[in-house]
Amino acid sequence: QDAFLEFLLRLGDTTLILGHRVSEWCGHSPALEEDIALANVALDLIGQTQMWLGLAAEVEGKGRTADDLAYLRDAWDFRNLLLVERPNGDFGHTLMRQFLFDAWHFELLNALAASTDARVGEIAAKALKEVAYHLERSSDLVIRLGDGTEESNRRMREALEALWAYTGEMFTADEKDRAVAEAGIAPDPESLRAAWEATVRDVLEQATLAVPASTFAHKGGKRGVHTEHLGYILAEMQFLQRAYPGSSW
Amino acid sequence: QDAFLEFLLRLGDTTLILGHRVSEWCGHSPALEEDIALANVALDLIGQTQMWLGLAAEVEGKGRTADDLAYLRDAWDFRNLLLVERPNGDFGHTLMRQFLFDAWHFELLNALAASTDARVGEIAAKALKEVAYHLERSSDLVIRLGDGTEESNRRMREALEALWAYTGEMFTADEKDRAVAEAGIAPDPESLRAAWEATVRDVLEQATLAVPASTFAHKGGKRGVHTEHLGYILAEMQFLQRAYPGSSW
Amino acid sequence: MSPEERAFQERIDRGEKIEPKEWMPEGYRKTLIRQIGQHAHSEIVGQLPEGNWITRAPTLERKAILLAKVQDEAGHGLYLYCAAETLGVSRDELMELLHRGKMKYSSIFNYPTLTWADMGAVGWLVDGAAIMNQVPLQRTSFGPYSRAMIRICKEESFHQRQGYAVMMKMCAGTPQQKAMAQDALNRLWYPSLMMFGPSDKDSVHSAQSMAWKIKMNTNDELRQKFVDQTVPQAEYLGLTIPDPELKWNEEKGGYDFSEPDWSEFFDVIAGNGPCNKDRLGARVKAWDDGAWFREGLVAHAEKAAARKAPLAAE
Amino acid sequence: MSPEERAFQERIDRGEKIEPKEWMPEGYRKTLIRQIGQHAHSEIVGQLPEGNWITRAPTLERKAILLAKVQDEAGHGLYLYCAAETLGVSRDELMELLHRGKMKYSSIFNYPTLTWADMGAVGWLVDGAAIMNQVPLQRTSFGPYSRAMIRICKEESFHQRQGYAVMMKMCAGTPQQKAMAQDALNRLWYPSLMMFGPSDKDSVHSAQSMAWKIKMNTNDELRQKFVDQTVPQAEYLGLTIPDPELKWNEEKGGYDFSEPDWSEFFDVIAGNGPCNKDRLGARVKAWDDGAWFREGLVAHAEKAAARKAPLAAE
Repeated sequence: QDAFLEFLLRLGDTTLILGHRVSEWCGHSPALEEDIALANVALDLIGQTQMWLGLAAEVEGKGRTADDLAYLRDAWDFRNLLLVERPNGDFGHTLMRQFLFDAWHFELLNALAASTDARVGEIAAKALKEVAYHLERSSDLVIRLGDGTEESNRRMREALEALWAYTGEMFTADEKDRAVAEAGIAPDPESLRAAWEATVRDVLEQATLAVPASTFAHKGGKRGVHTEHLGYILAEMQFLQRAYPGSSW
Repeated sequence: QDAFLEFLLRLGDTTLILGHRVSEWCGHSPALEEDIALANVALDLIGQTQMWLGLAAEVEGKGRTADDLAYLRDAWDFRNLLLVERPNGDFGHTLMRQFLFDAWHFELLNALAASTDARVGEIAAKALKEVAYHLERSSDLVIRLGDGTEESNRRMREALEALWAYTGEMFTADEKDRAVAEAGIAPDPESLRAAWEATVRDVLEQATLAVPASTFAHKGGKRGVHTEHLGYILAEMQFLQRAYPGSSW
Repeated sequence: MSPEERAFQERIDRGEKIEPKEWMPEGYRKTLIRQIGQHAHSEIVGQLPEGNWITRAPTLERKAILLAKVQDEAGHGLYLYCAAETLGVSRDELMELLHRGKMKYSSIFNYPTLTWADMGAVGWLVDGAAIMNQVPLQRTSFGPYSRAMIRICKEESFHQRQGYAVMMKMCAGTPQQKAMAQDALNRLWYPSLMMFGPSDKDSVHSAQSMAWKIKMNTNDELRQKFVDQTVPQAEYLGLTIPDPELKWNEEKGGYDFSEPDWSEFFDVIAGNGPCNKDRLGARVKAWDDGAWFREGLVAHAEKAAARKAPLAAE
Repeated sequence: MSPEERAFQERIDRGEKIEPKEWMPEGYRKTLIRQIGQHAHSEIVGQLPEGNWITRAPTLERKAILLAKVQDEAGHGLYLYCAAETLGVSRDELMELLHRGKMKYSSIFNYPTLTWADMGAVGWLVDGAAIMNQVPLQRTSFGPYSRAMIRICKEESFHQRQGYAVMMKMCAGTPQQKAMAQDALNRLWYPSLMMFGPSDKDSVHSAQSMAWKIKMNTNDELRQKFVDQTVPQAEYLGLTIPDPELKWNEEKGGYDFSEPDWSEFFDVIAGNGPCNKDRLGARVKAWDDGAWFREGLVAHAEKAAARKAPLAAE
């Protein structure tokens, strides 16, 4: 129960924060097609957040809503991966973060579609269609920019190097992960690594980018120990709910 | 009474928001001496804010404190000049904003030191000493950078051009300004213009920068119509007070 | 009028659509490029004032709706640039004209969005005024433009309803929320009236554009229609239009109302609106910062083409 | 040992201060440059974790106190760079070594400040540990360093009291505030213990540095002293030190406690702390972005000098 709630928060907070980051690009991206595509990705992620946090609120059973969870918890209560709270950086950095995430997100949802919990399976199946497209798109752009100009290659390489240490957290399990895995609700995080690595290797190779050798992994997001960036995200995101408590919007 | 409160909010909000902007540089400025000097300016401005908003709270007489005024009002209640909420930009932009402000602030405090309200006079006299130093420092740097390299000259010129339209608001009076002026509490804003212009002309000339010809002035801050930037400042500044209402820090 | 021009005008008068490859007067082409281009620019600059509240939307649902709306605006921009391209001007050329200040976008987007209520008021008033302008343009004489307008109008009226729904929520909410709604109306009322442009009496191009069916109604007609439609909506919300002169005129069957301050309008057009520099600056920055991205994609496409045709390349 | 070296060591043994222009062994100079430089770098990088909360300080008074503290840190950096400069290395050279990753700063600053309680815990624990290191250094053999330490220690102990005052306020506050305080202690306890460095058993340079009175106590001595001082302070706050092994040892007259995870320490030193890249990146960016500023000032100074001496310049 407790582990199930934790699992749902980890997922819902992750899609929420990544959706926030992606939405920061609205109207500021390098091409009109990208404005449209990014808004679409953000929209999908926010939609998934509504489902995951909605289920979390239901599982918690304290009468809270998805909005309460999104807007009325402070940073230390958030359970998102550190990767998704990293600043956007340049557009290549944003794309690389998206690709590294999508490749994992796709495998995760694929496994979740077979969850022993029917609600989880349903949400996952719905999200999987969206995320398959996200992955297709981010893979394609990583390849084209990696194998583009010298500058675009350099930017993608720098992004990869900067973000690599934030990918390990996706695959590290704690006792809560193991509990939901044992219950058949979710896969063991470690079990997703091989498929993720295969996707990443394949795409990076086409992008003429070397897979970084380092295996060091930043951790903490899943237990509420974040980077300094999350506090600023939440201050902005939660302002109206905090400043006008109890209002209906 | 009402006009007096408004006057105090305009002043206190202005020092608060400029103090906030200046403090954003802490640890990020181009030289250690500047880190120290900027922290010092921000500190002075926050100290002045405590006095102005403290007096405002007293004059309002509703049991609110300076902190309540700073942390629990939304953007449309804020009365600061638009100039001080402009983003920092590069360091030259920040310095130019400071100089244009200091030159006005100095004249204002000078006049306020002779206010018919003793409390205002006292605060002004105390702040004047600090601001005389701020003005000395910002004038000096504007001169040195204007008359420095081609690049430093260009940056200072661009900053001047970008900020110029935000200076007019310092000198435009509404009925509330006129009411406190008639009561001898504060000078008529327009009366400060000549001395300000003299300072600005003198410094810009030494800085080999041309005084912009445009007389267009952005307005609105003094009646609560701000730029889009203020909302973000407040979301960040007020987070703790909003998220943990009623706590004592 | 030359025989060609006469035949052209007769086609328009019969209500035929002009298609890109058909003959058209240079003036028709130029006027259309300017008008469609400005409209396209308005859509993409128009992402910014609403984009300003996406990260601060007060609920997940509102955030999703706002994201979808801003996405639609970018999509409208795309349709319109495509329509303009059929007239022989590329999107990049048009963007460059925008960035160099040689082409305009709707001056309404030079006003800031200062509270969440602006997300309601923009949908209600700004999209409302836009629709008022655009609905007749579905019948415009240039085929691609007309077809773009048909798609756009459908989505815009959806946006307007969403905006009005936000206003309803705010007006039925706490006193603070209602005050926020009133404040948004106060700030956006006159800028919305300005969206129809100055009185036709002062407009030189109008007659020709109307003959060409590029412009379908006079500015004053549309403005009147907008006021007549909007006043009862405001009443339903319990909000007060910020115009003491506003009153029903039985005789003309419409409201009398105050003209906006046209000196402000010309100030904003001249670059002195509250946000002109921030808006254009944001677009130019997006474009400049993204140059490497666009160049990277082009370079990749060239490499891929060369790999596909290795013999032809030698 | 050469006669010079012997005389030098005797002066130190007698408690004399070595001044910059006096003879000193190269090793002494190098060790001091490294130590003072690292300390200076720690002060300026140390602005960042606390600077992170200035714009979010919960009251005007707390904001002012925090600003003053961060300002003091920059000031300490200045004293220390000046002390290092007396040894023949410029501030710019030292900064460049920092920026290229050739010199370190205290690894504690690679941990993030995540809640307001960290502003208390940093003052209490981090400044507390720093003072523990620095107080004996007031008696160090190198004159300028000793004098800088005397000034710095005075201000640091003030900072520590302010940090503890924040913790008291939090612990006397709402349950959420107290939880925040406990969370800060949980995160910062072991990193603070690491500030004294690994056990002296593993340190090669220690013996020579102690003979030269550049290092006055062993790392383990200072760490023990810090624990013994801090545990009762935590008890007074009603907080729990996150160490189940912690207990009073009557025999040694101090606490037994768990060692920090030294593999984490070496990870952080190697660049893999939570914030290494952000911290160093922020400093490098500040420096690079400010190049035009520093160059502008130099250019102006040269012009001014040329104007003052027009004849000499010809």
